[in-house]
Amino acid sequence: MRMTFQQAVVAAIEDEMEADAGVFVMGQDIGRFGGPLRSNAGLFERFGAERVIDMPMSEGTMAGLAVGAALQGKRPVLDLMFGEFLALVMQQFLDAGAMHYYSGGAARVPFVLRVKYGIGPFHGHAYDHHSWLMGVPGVKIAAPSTPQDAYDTMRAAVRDDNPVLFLEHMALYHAGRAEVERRAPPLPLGPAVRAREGADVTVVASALMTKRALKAAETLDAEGIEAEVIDLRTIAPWDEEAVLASVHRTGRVLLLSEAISTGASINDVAATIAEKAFDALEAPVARLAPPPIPTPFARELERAYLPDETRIAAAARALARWTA
Amino acid sequence: MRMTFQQAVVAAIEDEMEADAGVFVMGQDIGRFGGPLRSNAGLFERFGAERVIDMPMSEGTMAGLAVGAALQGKRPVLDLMFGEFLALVMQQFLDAGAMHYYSGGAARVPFVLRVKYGIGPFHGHAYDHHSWLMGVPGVKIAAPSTPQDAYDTMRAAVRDDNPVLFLEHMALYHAGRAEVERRAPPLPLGPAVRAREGADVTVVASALMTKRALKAAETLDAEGIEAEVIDLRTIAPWDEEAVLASVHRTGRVLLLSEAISTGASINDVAATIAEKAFDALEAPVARLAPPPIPTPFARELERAYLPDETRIAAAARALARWTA
Amino acid sequence: MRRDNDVLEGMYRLMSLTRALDRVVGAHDGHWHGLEGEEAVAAAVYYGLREGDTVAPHYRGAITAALAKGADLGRMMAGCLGKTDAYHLGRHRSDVCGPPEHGIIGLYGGSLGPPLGYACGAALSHVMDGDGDIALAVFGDGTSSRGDCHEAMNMAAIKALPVVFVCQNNQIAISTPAPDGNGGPIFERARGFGMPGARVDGNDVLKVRAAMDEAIARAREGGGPTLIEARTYRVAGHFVSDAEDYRDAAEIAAWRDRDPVARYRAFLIEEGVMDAAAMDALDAKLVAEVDAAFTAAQDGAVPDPGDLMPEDVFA
Amino acid sequence: MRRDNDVLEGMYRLMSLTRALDRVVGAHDGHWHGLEGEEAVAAAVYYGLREGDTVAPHYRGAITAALAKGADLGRMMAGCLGKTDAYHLGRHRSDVCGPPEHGIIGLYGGSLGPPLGYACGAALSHVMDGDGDIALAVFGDGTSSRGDCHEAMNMAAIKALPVVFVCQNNQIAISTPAPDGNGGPIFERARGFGMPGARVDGNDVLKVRAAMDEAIARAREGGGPTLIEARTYRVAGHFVSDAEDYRDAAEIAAWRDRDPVARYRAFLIEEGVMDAAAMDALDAKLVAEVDAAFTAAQDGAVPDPGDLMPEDVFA
Ligand SMILES: Cc1ncc(C[n+]2csc(CCOP(=O)(O)OP(=O)(O)O)c2C)c(N)n1
Ligand SMILES: Cc1ncc(C[n+]2csc(CCOP(=O)(O)OP(=O)(O)O)c2C)c(N)n1
Ligand SMILES: [Mg+2]
Ligand SMILES: [Mg+2]
Repeated sequence: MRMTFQQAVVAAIEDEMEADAGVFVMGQDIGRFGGPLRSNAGLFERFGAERVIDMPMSEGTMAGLAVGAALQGKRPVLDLMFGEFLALVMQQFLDAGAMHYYSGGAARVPFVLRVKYGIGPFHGHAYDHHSWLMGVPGVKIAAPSTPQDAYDTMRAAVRDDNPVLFLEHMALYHAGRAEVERRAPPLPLGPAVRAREGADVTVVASALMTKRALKAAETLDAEGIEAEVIDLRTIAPWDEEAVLASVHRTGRVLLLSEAISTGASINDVAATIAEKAFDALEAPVARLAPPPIPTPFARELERAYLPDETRIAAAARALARWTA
Repeated sequence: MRMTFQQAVVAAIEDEMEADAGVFVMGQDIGRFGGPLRSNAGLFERFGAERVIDMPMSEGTMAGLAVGAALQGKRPVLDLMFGEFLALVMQQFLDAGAMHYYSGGAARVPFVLRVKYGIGPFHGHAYDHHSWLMGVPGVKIAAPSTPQDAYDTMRAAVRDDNPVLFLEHMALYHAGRAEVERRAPPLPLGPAVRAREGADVTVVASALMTKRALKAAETLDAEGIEAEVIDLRTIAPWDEEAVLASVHRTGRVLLLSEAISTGASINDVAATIAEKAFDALEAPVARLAPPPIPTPFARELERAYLPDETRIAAAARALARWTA
Repeated sequence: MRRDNDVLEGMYRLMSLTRALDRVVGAHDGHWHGLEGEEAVAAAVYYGLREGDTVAPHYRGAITAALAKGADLGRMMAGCLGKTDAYHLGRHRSDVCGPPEHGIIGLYGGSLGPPLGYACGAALSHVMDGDGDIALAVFGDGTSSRGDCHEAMNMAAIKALPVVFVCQNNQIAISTPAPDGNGGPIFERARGFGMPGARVDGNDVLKVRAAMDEAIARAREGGGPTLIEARTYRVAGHFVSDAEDYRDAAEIAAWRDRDPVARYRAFLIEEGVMDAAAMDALDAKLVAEVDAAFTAAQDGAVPDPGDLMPEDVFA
Repeated sequence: MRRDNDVLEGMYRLMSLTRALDRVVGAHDGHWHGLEGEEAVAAAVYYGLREGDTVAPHYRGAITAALAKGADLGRMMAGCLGKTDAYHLGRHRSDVCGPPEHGIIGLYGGSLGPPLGYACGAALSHVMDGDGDIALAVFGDGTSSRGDCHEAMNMAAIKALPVVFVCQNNQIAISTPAPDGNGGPIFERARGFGMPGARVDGNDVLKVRAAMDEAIARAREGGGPTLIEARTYRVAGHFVSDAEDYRDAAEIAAWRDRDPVARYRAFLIEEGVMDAAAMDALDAKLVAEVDAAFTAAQDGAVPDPGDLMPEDVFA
């Protein structure tokens, strides 16, 4: 069936709710309203108010409620609306991430936190703070880039026994349909995919950056530069093996980020490469990220802010041509 | 005058309060009680309840109150007690960091947030989340390592027109006295110092890690390995020039972190080195950090968790000897 | 309330201006959060503040607050469109964030709630300066479920800060009816924090004003904070492009009939303060002004990519 | 309350056990947060819960809660010392965090407040399962200033969750007197959230128990949450090594004279439920038990550095 990213996410949740009575969804305006950007469209009509629970504007307690229910064996999926509200639930995530380990394995917190984020047609709430959770042990971060991937990853996230931050990029959300197979998750959270093969330079990306990297790779292809695109899919824990293998193949690596570089999640990838694939490196480890400013409002500034195909291609090109 | 780290911090605040009537301090139990670990000892007696303001347990609003007062031209110094409570004030920090830029320069937020953190004699509240703020534009992070540095840095922080996170390591807090000169800040926030010179390997550190790195460097010295220790002092924005210059001198670099490595602030340093000093590197960029678990409780586990002199020396030694 | 024609006319002007903004900006921006039906609250709350007073307005009505505090209409319109003439230089949006140079503390992030704490800080600063100025913290019924809201009220009560808290209760938060967001009456919370609290008819500008006058006077005299719950109704959708399939049309129609502007017009005519013609003329003038400002803003310069200027991030 | 000697004796046992913990653990750990003077609250609140009930206890008294819910004394003592026998394997501390396998939701971070939300989630799960179990959320007067506290009460009220909120108001938070942390009476907040709220004498175990019985029954029957403020006094310091130069010695002495244990003993003797000798014997037995458990824990195995086991972080 052909679906948008948004429809694929909802379909995955629907299928998990169907499969497991312990799965329920919660959030502000997710009932009759269907969720911001239709993020829960149809679920209320299908499952009713008992499993599609509208919430007051109390983010910390919403997250806390999800954690408490998860501890009792439920599988809550919380739509936090926007990624910037992560700032309001950090303590709950810290606690949730620690519970399994601290309790000697007695506690499990199967809890999915959905957030919409990213610069896109919605023109607001673009902030991307997922990188903060890289410092929180016990938490997973998923960032799918296609409708099928969104479907598969959401099903894997709901089945995961750990707290999972699930990133839904607003520029991918309603950006066209693609074929989606409604299947049991083919992969758990973790593995990256080689979205494109290429021998000259590795580009590590996720979500919208994967899409843009693939477009940039086409441009480069025409110039005779073969870019390999690694789509992380899971940002924490990220697939070290796949990334290092690719760097060993190409010797050159460009990391893309939508968050400013100083605190970006890709910095762990960069540092790990500089540490573990040093021998294989033929060029500096390159990063492309927005400048260190708060997300700007004017469309012109937004465009200048985010890595786009042109700048990605330019950075990859420079890297491919780099000589000491 | 000889002072502990804790006394030096208080002395710096006292001197700034003396110099500027707009400086005031606030926090839980900082009045008659003197602050946890004596973090504000003597200030209440000296300046009274109007400038040493006890607060209820409302971290977000405490931080918000500081931001609001700073916007009006005051210079609040908020003792948040412990670094882990950063999780409760992230939104206020995001907002504060954005205000100057977003307002086109009209707003200034001269606000110092003090936090105690780190594994030490206090045996609790050790969590170190400062790395989250690396992703928040407009915020500075200071992490002094000696009493004199604590004094100088606090005075610079109070005079800074930006929100500053000021880290006070509990293992340094009451760990002996050193001579402290009560002087106007010799440096603004920003510059790193070369705490020890050495030609073979660079060790980048801050706070307790600087102290341990210096001890490890003595051990290595006896073995004929010269380690150069760069004490960052300011973690954001960190001193790129000083770090890259040192890496150019030694060709080898070890980065120390008390936060787990996946989301650590040093990752930006690592990535920048791999990007901008690639030519100079003679060995992989090495990191030493705790394993990715929540801070453990048992003393034995705490010791195993944190990089110590022995492990720092071992990592630096391996790096100095590394050949392709 | 002591009858003061300047105040009465000033409030009408602010109501009419608010309606003009809705009409002009709302026609161009699907994300505009309209104030239809709630104009009496905005007019009564933001009218007549001192220059030194600080306002952390509710996002819905934030432009009215800025204009009431003296912000420039043209630059506010430029800020809705991300133009360089804006106070924010196009970096941020003026519909939810007014200029600090006019004592407005806006939303610098997208999270509702924290500005209540900023208002407390401004109030503390006013106390320290002994300037008799106050802070206003305005928020919606939805926002009142945030912990920030409680912490700030409790804080203000403990420290006897000169803050007037106003809940602009339009009975809904996006699609969530107020009773699904608040377990009890919002104004009743004041008692738990030890401050005066009152509910007023938010569609009666005079009632809201009377409550404000009392609360502001108390705050200026060192009597501490007050909570005013102004009960009104969001006649428009959450934003312009809201499909609004979650609400009963009859309910909306009933409230549209209780239009606060029409009600206030009738009062002003009856009392002989202004006549219909004068008000119509004022309405038309304000629409023309807003329209002209908006059109000029549309023609204004846009930031260029070189304007990201990270060097401006630190003061 | 209907007189039930099992309950009366059970509560005495829990009070005595709590005092024994204070004596034994407090003698060894300068960071121990004692419960002297507040034993009646802990005993009345945590006694007699069902196995399926979930408890998010106040950190001060958390071991009493765990033991009341069936946790093993030896393993709890091992948890105070970071030994491998502990439920937490030495990774975390049992004085503030009981075992989830006994329905205890502890402090997994150092921040007070969030557990109130976890209790709401447990309560929602109980509703979904239709098991009639409830959740208990206990917190201090200081903690009641946190936004979490308000959000959780409001949430529970809106959703009619079976949560009993208990404020263990010992009139101080570290050095901050309750009136400096709370603008109004804490139990009054219930009204603003639309739930029943009551203040009881926290030094009278029977009064606290009566309030609990009513609240628990209401919760089990689907009647939603209740807020109980149990007013007591922290006779001890914030923790054992607290210098306590911020409090009036006379005030402490006055409250020490209102010792809830002595008061309850007098009641039990008068009513002929237990005699002094029986209670003394029980006291001695419990001290001996705790002492033995603590000594055994001291001799227990310590984790070795190889036990950091990052592979255990993910389930
Ligand atoms: C902390 C937070 N949660 C959620 C949102 C998303 N949001 C934007 S407006 C809104 C409704 C606000 O309701 P209310 O406070 O009643 O204001 P109204 O829109 O009715 O004027 C919500 C939930 C937000 N901006 N901030
Ligand atoms: C969010 C948060 N802020 C501050 C602290 C530090 N702290 C630990 S105990 C305590 C006092 C708590 O007071 P109360 O809730 O009344 O409990 P009591 O100690 O009186 O039992 C404080 C402030 C904390 N643990 N969490
Ligand atoms: Mg509303
Ligand atoms: Mg207390």
